[in-house]
Amino acid sequence: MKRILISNRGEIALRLIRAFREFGYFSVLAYSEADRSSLPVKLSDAAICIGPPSAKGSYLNIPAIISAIEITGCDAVHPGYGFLAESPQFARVCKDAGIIFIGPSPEAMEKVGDKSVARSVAMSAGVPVVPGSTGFVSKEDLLRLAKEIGFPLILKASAGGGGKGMRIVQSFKELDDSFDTASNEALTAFGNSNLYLEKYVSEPRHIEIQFARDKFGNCISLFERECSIQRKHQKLIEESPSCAISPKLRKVLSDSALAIANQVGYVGVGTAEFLVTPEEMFYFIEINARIQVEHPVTEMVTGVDLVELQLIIAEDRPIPFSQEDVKITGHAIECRINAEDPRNNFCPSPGRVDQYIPPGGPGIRCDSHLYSGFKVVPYYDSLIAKVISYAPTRERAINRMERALYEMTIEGISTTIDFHREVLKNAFFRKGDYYTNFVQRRMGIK
Amino acid sequence: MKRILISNRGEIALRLIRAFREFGYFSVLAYSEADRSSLPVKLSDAAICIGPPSAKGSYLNIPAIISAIEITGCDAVHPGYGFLAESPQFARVCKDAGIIFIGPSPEAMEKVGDKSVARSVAMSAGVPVVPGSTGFVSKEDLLRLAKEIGFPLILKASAGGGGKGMRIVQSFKELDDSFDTASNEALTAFGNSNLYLEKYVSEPRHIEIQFARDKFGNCISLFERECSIQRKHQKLIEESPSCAISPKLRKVLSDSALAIANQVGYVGVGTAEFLVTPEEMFYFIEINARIQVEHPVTEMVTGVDLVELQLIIAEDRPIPFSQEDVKITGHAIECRINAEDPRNNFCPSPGRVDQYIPPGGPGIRCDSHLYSGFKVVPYYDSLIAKVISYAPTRERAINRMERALYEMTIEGISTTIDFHREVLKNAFFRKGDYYTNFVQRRMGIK
Amino acid sequence: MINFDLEEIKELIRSMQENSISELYLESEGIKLNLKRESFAQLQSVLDMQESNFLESGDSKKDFAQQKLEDQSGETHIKSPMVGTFYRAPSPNSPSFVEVGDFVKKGQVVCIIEAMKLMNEIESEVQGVVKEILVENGMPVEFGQPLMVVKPE
Amino acid sequence: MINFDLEEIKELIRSMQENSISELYLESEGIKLNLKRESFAQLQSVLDMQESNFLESGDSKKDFAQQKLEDQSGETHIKSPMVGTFYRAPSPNSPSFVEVGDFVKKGQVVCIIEAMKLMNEIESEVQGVVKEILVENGMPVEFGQPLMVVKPE
Repeated sequence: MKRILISNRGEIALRLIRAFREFGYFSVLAYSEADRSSLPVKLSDAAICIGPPSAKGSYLNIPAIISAIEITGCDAVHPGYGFLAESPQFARVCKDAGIIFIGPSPEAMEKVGDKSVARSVAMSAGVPVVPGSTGFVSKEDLLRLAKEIGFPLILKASAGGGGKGMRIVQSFKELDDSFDTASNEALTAFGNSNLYLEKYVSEPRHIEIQFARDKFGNCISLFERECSIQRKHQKLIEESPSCAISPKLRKVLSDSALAIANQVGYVGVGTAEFLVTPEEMFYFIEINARIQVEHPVTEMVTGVDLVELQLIIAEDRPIPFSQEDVKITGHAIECRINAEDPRNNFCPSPGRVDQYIPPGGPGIRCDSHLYSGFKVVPYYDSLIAKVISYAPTRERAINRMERALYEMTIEGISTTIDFHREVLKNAFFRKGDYYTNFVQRRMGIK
Repeated sequence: MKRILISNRGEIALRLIRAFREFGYFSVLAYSEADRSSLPVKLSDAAICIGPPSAKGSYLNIPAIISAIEITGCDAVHPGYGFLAESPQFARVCKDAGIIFIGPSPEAMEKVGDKSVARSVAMSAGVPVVPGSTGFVSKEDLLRLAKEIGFPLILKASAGGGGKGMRIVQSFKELDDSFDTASNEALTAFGNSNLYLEKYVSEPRHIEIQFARDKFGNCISLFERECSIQRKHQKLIEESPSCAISPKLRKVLSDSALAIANQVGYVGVGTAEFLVTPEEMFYFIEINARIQVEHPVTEMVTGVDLVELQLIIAEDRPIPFSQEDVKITGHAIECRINAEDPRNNFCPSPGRVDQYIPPGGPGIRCDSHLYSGFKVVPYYDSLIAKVISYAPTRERAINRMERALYEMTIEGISTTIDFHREVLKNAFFRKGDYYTNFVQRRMGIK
Repeated sequence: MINFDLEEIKELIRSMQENSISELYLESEGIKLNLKRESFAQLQSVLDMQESNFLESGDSKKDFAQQKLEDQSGETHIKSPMVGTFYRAPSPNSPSFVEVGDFVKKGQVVCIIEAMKLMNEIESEVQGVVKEILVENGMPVEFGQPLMVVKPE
Repeated sequence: MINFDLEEIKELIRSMQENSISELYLESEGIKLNLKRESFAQLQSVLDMQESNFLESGDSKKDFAQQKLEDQSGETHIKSPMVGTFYRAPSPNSPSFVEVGDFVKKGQVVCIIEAMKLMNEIESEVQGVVKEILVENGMPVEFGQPLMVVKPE
């Protein structure tokens, strides 16, 4: 593996360019017309325009990307996250064309990509899942299942993600209407109206286990990330370790993640998501078959470079350390800064960044593609910077993050910086006493 | 200690503001008119203009600083490095006015501040010093001493630093002239023409030991920094650990530093500088009674926050860990980026920074007061940014630094970024095979 | 008397841009020169200037295929609608679809872009005379890259 | 008669830029030259806007003593030459050195700045009428801070 095409943009493209440069790979960035004046275009070893601003014509355009890989002489492709990162189809086209896809095999991706299949896999690996329908649920079975599981319930799109095609149902009388709306939403969003039904856990934590598995079957947990600070199922703040996870639970969750990874023959780095109740009950939700936005918090506390690990595994080399070598030291927090206006229902706020001063100094990592004069384009997601703070303790990591966000300057567009500062000040957040409904319940934000 | 006045500017002022914010102290920045639109003014909790651009009227103006401390209600002052940081007089005025000076006592500072006194202290603590004159040398004794010690020799200003009032003497016939020039230079630079004479070590490493000592006599070494990459006695690149220091030598150097600190009753953080020969012979040179520019490399590899340690010691609290707790993990390198033109004899290059993009991503710390549109003023030193890379191994820390400097953008003024990139590429540097003459010998630069 | 060649006028234009001159009128024996920079660009130019400063800086390299700036002279470009390899002829032994000086009609095939082993015939979207062919046969092209200069008629 | 070559026109343009000349019209035997620059104020306002945006932004707080901008109206400021505490009178029970409406002479003591327990008498550097006293008795002042507005006479 020598020349790697990056079929992505923004901060993750920059993250990959940085890693490839450090580890001696040549980076080729495939970009859309809207990203021509972006930092990744400037900093990659080579860059090629693959299509118009619309993601469909560029970052989701498989023929254009494959053609770009071919004419630039790349032998591998890194899809980042989002876009084609979890497309088994793309992975298969790459495989057929003799291109190394940096991610799991199309087969493994198919197994974990469909939530109801993933659910069955988990069950056969002996990992608890949220009580609910096996496979998708028909309108006929709805009432019977609802009785069986008990309220509150949640309907979820089988092919879904990001909160689309999701409905919480509190009672029998809401059941039919919710089913119809959710299934319509699912159809519009994913081209697939199938839903499944689950017990709704009302105050869970969202905990995920970062794992890596190589082609020799070595499978290692890099422990948890706490991702319960969410708004509309979009993660806003992540940390590691979680205040809610005892060493015993950490071990159990890790073992569960590894069992599922083994079960599907997963090769690559990935994440297993769990709901964890205040009583330390836990349920597997899904596998994310990609590098995650929040991977830096794991890197900070374990010292493991996850992109390097992806490269090692993609080159069929064994993971160069063992489970005993992995320790959590200190505490890391990530704030995702979005170009959104918190005073206007988190409405996206594209535009020109007149002045950008990232936070710096000790214990601060900033992954961002911004610069003074950069124009945030309206075509893609609104993540513009990830600020990660690292310190010996959680309290100090929070103080450090507050300091970093105080000094961070982004002028010309609205951002979520001040919103994050409010979260960091919140007494429940500081105590670590929070669940996925924190933003609603403690910040009063829908 | 609640409100601390910072009598400094630039990146170190920012470093202190960051720490004070994180650890809950109120920061008041005393600044000169030339620094009105600087980041420290913006980010401190309060800021007060104390004088005109000239350092003499502002950052060296003791009455103005004391008055600023009084009218802003501060109970302590942090002098940073340079300016008044090592002025026993300033420390004494503070003490007399009931203001906590964050640094060692005036008495300790006086002892270590005069190089010839420091030398005697080291000798009485049993630490080897470079063979040379005891105390300053008169023109009469010059020839006799030169014969005794043998060539090459070096003349140094007794009150000096930074290469001023320094002359290497290779033979008897240069002796008299060199003495006159050096003594004149010393008089001009430090108001004191006294010189001392030493054996000149031609290919030494410049190694320094970071130590801290509290008022209870707890004295701890934070191990070495390798500072041999210098141009005209100005450090350019520092790293920790040093490739040249065996664990045994590390222990010996640490013990020597602590012995001297104990001998003078030093309370605070400080640095003991040594010359180390390829044969692991070592000689004590001097104590730096302040926080050093290069302190971040120690912070990265030990996890200890040195400014926090200064605050702890200044509040008469004991150092909260013991020598056994201090371990070096990984490798850190610092590049000092100056506003200088390497193609024009490192001539200072003040002016407007049209575009500034600091390096980011994993393992990179950047301490800098720059922003896009900032004007680098010509009145003070030319340090504009410190880039620190941290990685598990030296090789990876170098690769990471190369990546960081590749992406670092400073437009509108000349900088030393490209010069640093040349050093990082150099085969001798990469092997760790270098001495204080590296820049001259391996880069061909005077 | 003043005598300009094209290169010198271009230099003047650059100088206007650099110094924010919005209008230049020059009349002399046998020459009248009138240059106006778009007033819309006034604010924008300041901002873009900074930006382009930035984008041009940094290290060597860059875009896989070099972009040519749009001409002022009413000429237009046929641009590549996809990433791929540019071929001037349907096969190595065939004659080229078009040569410099040829007249092309709207919809006429002017080249082939090979992408993923598929040969895509590229049709001209304008009618006019081919003034220049910007890419060599067999070279990679990116999306939107100008392939030919056409003077519309 | 005036004769230009290209280099000279470019120099003119540069000189316009450097000296903030917005328009130049020249007519001479056989030559007419008209140059317009984008309004200097326009350019400047964009740049300043960015700069001041930045400086004003961020969180609440700021300078210990608020700076007042220099007046346009020919009035001038007596500024503090040092950091310290501002007193209008030599002692708590004495009358003030000056009041609004008073005429002050050059060299006349107008206030005291206490710094490090020392009382420093501040003399006016201008002659004129005191229009406004900007700092309250007993308040801290920083270096260069305007203390009084004086209309010179």
